[in-house]
Amino acid sequence: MAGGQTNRLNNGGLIDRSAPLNFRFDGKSFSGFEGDTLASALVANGVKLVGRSFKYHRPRGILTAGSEEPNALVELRTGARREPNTKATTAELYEGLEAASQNRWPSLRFDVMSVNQLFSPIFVAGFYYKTFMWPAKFWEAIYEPAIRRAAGLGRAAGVADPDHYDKAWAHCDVLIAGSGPAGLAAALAAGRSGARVILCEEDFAFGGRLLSDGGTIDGLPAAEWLSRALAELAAMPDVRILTRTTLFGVYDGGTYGALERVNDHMPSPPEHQVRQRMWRIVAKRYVVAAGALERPIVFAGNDTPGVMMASAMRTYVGRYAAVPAKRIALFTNNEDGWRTVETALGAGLQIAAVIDARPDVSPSHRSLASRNGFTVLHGSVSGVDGGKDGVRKIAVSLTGGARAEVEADGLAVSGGWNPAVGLTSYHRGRPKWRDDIAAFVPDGAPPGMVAAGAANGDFGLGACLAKGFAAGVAAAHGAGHSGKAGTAPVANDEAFSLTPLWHVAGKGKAFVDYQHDVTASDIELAQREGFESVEHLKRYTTLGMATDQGKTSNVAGLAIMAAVTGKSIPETGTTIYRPPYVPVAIGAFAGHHRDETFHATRLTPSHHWAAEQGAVFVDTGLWKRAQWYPRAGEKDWLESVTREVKAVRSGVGFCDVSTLGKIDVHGLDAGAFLDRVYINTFSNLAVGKARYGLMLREDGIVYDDGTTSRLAEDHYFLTTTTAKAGLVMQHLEFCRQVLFPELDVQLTSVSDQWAQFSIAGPKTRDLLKEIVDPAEDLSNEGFPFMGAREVALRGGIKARLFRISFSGEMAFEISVPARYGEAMARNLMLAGEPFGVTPYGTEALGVMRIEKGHVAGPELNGTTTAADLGLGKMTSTKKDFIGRVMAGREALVAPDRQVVVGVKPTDRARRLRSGAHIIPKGQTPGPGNDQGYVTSVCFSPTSDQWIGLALVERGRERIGEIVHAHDPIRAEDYDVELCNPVFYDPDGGRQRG
Amino acid sequence: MRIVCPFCGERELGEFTYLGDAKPVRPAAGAGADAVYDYVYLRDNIAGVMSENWYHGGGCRAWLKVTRNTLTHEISAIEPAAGAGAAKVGA
Amino acid sequence: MKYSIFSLARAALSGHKNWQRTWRDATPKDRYDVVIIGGGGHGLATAWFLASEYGIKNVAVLEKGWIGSGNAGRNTTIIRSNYGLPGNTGFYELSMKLWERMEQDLNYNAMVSQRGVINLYHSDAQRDAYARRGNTMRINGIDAELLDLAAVKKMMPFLNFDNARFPVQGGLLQRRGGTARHDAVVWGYAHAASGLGVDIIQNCEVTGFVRDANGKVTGVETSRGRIGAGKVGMAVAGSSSRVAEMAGLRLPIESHVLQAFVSEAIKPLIPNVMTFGAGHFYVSQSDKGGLVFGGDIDGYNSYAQRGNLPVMEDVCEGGMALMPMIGRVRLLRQWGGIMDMSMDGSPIIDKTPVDGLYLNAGWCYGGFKATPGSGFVFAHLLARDTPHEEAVRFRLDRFRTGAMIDEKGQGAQPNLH
Amino acid sequence: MAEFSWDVRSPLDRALAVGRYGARGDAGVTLTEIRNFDLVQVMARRGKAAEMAKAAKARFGSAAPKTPQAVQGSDATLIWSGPDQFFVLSKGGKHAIGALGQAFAQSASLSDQSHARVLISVSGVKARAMLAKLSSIDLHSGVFAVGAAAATSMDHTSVTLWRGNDLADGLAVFNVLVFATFAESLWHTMLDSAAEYGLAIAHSEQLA
Repeated sequence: MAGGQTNRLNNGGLIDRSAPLNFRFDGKSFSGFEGDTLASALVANGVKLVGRSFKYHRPRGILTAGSEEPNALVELRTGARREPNTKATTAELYEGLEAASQNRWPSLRFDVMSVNQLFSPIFVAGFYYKTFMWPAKFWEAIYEPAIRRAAGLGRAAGVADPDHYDKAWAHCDVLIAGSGPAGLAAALAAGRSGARVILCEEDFAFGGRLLSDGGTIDGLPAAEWLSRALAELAAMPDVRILTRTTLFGVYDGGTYGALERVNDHMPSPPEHQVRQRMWRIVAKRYVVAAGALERPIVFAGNDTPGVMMASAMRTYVGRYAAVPAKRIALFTNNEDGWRTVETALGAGLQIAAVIDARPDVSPSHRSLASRNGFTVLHGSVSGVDGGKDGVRKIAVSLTGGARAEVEADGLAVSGGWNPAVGLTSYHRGRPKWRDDIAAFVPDGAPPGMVAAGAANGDFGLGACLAKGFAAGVAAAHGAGHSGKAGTAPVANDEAFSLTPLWHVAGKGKAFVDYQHDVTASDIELAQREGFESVEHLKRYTTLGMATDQGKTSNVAGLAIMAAVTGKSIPETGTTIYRPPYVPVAIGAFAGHHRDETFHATRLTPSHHWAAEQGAVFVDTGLWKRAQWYPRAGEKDWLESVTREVKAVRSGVGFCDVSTLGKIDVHGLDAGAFLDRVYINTFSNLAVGKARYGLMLREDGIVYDDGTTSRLAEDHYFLTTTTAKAGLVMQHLEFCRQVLFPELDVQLTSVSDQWAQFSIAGPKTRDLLKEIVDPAEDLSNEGFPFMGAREVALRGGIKARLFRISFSGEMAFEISVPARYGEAMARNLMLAGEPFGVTPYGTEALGVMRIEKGHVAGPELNGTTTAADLGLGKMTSTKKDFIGRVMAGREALVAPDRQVVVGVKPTDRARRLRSGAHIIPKGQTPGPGNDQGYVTSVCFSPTSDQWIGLALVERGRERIGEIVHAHDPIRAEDYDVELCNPVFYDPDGGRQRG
Repeated sequence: MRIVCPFCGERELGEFTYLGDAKPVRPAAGAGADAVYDYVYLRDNIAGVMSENWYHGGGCRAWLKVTRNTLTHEISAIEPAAGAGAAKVGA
Repeated sequence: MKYSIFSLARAALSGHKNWQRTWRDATPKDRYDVVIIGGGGHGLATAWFLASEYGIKNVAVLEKGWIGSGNAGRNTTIIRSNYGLPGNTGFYELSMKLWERMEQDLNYNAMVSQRGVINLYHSDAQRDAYARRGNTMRINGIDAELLDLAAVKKMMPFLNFDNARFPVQGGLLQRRGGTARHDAVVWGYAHAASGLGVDIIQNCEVTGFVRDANGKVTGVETSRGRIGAGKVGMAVAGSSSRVAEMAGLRLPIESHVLQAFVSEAIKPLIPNVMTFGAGHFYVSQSDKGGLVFGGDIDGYNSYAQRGNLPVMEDVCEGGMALMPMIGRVRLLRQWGGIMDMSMDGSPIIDKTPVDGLYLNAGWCYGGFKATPGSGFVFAHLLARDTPHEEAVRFRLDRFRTGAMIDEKGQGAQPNLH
Repeated sequence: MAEFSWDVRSPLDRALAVGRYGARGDAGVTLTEIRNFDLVQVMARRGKAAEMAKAAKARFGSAAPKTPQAVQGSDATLIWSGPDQFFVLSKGGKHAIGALGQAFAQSASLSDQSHARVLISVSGVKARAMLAKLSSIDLHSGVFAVGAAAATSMDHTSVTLWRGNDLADGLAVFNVLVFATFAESLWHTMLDSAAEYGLAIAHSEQLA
């Protein structure tokens, strides 16, 4: 045996003995080799106890050699990279690997929680539904915390994952899952036919069971054939073969999810590389060659460390040259289990006995037994004597009733094979039962998908190759490729005979679901209590809900249920198969969409200029907008914002409003089109003029507002709110293409084409005169309120100028092509310098719109009507428009609706807050007198107090009434006066002047 | 799901936005409140093949009428909205 | 059989051989006073309240599969009453109060865990909207707290506070909110209702309605024969339109898929129920240790109980944006439930235009948390023929009158609610 | 009176750092921003698609693409952007919006997009591997041939994508027009996606 590795064979296996790797398990140092998994290295070091079970904290060893492993779960790595519940059977060994056992305290060998086993007579399936109910308060305080601490398995890192992930798309004609004989044959066939092929292999090496079981293909040893096949595939330019990649899900339209573990075999990913990559593969055809999983037999003590699946034992010995036990017993109900005996003997290991549940054993096996001096017992294993250090003795019930004992340190178990039907069943296809192999095989797979080889119930090597090859040819053909595929690889089929055996009755706990500690008697109890449906069984006992997703337990569980209900297994049926096929890290599904790159960021044309000015930015949808521009010495945001407002109201300021949605509406019918989408009329708007418009949803509720200008007879320029820009475009396209296709209208988003600035304040015109070509007439006559036209700017560029005002001041909005946006901001500063120009942000913009009583997002909340907003008078009665009819419904025109009104605290020093509710003065707040709420607030420098807008029942009839602002969530209560929502310049003289 | 845009070819679901059943037709002006109520609120909510409005907003911005089975998500036909291109519609 | 630690201990002595069925396996009788279609949480709760509150015990619950096989068994188990509009507020609080006494009512531990529900906010506007909602709750006698950033940090130090695209600013907390074990709710109501004489009939699919000459519903045709009924109540969210169609009704409802996810079991990590305010993600941790999470609906009409990959990605992106510590936690299972998405995002509990047929539908995402309340008010409607005072706004004709209950303000667009 | 200078600034002006990025060794991906171009969206008036096509042919010497293609005209590239609509991409003002108005006066509506988009050209041996992280469409040489175009999305952001002429060494060139206000964000995503392959970054005034 190799140095230090007590259970490593000196020869054989696919490990690289020249590349030793050091690792630690539970703090103890071990060594293994390149090519090992953590499990195979532990086996090679003679480690039998690797974990504790979920409920009873029973000692557990390694059961399998693949992703179906229920027992050998570890916390892999440390610190921020700690990965709980990692299967030792799939974790590749690397230098310095650190792993720890989990769900035990203080140590794996001495786990205090194993006292749970003493209570196991009470801790049966569903016991918690029958108790912990008294007294009621104890649940959250005592019972639940205790249960939660005891439950769960490993510990998550608890700090941010330091690694990166990405996601990618791939496209192919034929996708193949699995690189065993069937998958490789399919890939060869499809590739030779000329199809684009992607083959995904979960393991880090290609070959599937060939790696463990060998065989002869086309007269060559399996390993030789394998390397030739891989070389041929690698030479095909349109064939991509991926290791460490698991197909986990099947989605509509021939889309498949796969996870590539790019760097999980490294201590940490190299610089610029990801840990894992999620592939979304679009394939015309899909061949599932994912093989089959050997299934356990349920008997007392079947969870003792040292009890292992027969095929897994073969894998450890054959592929890894690691010896799980030196004196092995085999318990089988089928021919395939005997191959483990052959492998073990070939490696020089001792066979203690074979317990075969079938009535007959072939003469060749009998002679093998006599040649090698072990007995063949007809019967079943009825108990295992052993513990955390492994198996010692095996009790056997012989056919006919006698009992026997076998001394062994390992027990290989084979209950037959279950094809991996998950991938073919995610679209609710139900697998069908085949009596000859006593297993479910795929049925009702989604279009374009076929299973081949062991995944389809064909277990022989020859059949796998032939069926895989045929599936590859057919898949390529189905995808339109019919090049010469040549002939299928040839091999013999091994004999396969099986007598179904699910459960050996006997004393002691017999586990069906190892990880969740579901026993055969739990299933019987569930049946007794009426949980007979397999879905009830699953939910009541938690059978199949552990991290192995029931791969080793589901079929046995329902077979036992079938036996107790007297139904057949197919009548009992399977539960619904659900993706992912193996658990997938949440980080991989997110890819790079996390932290700051969770969503895209949109930047305004003047963003970097604003950043240079020290602007504070606010997230508005995807946008970053300048919120205010703090100056040295200002103590808080309010001081900055107040300064900005005052500067605008007394002089001039500007604000980047490019985030507004901007749409070119072209066409001979553009006016008629806008008449149908707005409540007011646009067809009669003069060229060179702008108009405020309001659009409704078809249900009569206000959708969006904005200013639309007519730039030419057949060209309108429409603006939307920032929030609704994309949605309004979609809505208008719907109107254009679906509702009113007869109209000649073209729509183009020009949101990104124009940098748009609002310039406001009494000195706006002075500033504009500096920057606009002197030939342009900006006088009230030459450019009246709501005028809109193109002007020339000094220095040679053209701009669009709109005389519109959100602030209530004399104001213009000016648009220049976006790449001039930054220059525009600088030039506005330059032009405005003599007038003390002040850039302002969205906060000041908001203050001024509230002072002016303009409604915005908080009032356009998706439940308000035009009349609620005080805009009912805009509604045209002379035309049809979207939302007209539904807006007239009784509840939407009821006199007691909540409508927009102004509010201000009676105590001028008091701060007003949004979200405070309005209650009639002197009444106790309750559901019956909750009359509305404050929607928008600001400190108004103009009013020198906090003011706001509110939606209040019959608000417009109650101007002057003192009501109560009730804000219990912030422990505030105060009187406010309902007032005209236009706090500033109600006649509008300033904006028109 | 993949949707074959009649203009762009097969595209990923993420490029499309769903609106709903394409069967209800917007009533003409003057059709009355009952007809509009029916149009806005009542749905057959078919378990099976239905025709639906989808928007290829992440692509060519065409509205499409997609015939899809709500039990299997299988798409059997796709056609552009009447006004998606520039072709003359109606009289 | 009364369930308790003592009965468990006694049963253990006899090897648990003496437990009886949790609910009786009933065969259908010819006629019942009330037939409820749908053996989910709502239907079973309705039966239990009919029997226990209104003394109507000649009741059958018909289930086409196994009880709890619809949305009752496919949700994220959250209970809360943090709604903001009249109609919803009072109703969901009624339901919350019934959750709080459920185990004592039913003698079944549904693991109602009031560990707190927090909705995070990421902007001033969102804070204001939550303040408004929180105040509505308080005015209605419901607990609500508005937390600032410091309070959120203290409660959930593991969120991404350092480099988030949309930084957390605070949250709206309802401490009485939490989770319950969804399957146990179904089994508990079945157990208790069956104990009062209600017949629970599984594998019994309704295939049509029996109508008399006046059009009144007098029974149902089923896969197990005709069953007469004084009144028929529908509680089949996800299939409401299909069942209503048998009575010639069209509903303001669409069916949509909502996915949910659970991770591998891990030791306690997340203490409460959390909702991300800047993406589609909400999460809690089950008593077994799995992170149970979800997000937005898939967005198109569907009766296929499976979800798509883009939404799965979207949800995980939300999770990683909010708390990148879950990056290495593995997603174990994904499933999809069929939601009755109504046209304003709120439920419908009302008589239908068809005499004798009563409707309980349109639950959108609210179905699980509504279970006891829904049963209570639907039982009231069936027993008294008038709506319960906390359900008067859930009328079917509100879409005609314009009295919608639209919490999200999205209008007649079910996939946006 | 102040002197105003109207210097144009690409939205990538700050983010684009000419030189190398990511893994060392030969750069697997080359990203080049093409600056200062004229881009006009041409959309047929209802019932005027044939007239528009005729006008395009007269103006550019080649028919406007009716399917997702990019067509090289005499001194402009015509890129399909949707049913009965296309972009005119050119340099130097000859086919800027002002110059095109007359040609399409009776047949199409024009909308200037010159400043609404940023043009990024992607090439290199790993160009497809990098784009596979951003784009859900199949860019295999046999499927997305030279001249193929797509109105599509990259990383949830709308783009117009087309394959230009191959480089002298036979490598493909993919051109991406992205909305200007999204450009910096998508640029960073491109850098992240290509970092493992090594990047060469440049900008140019020349249309490929």
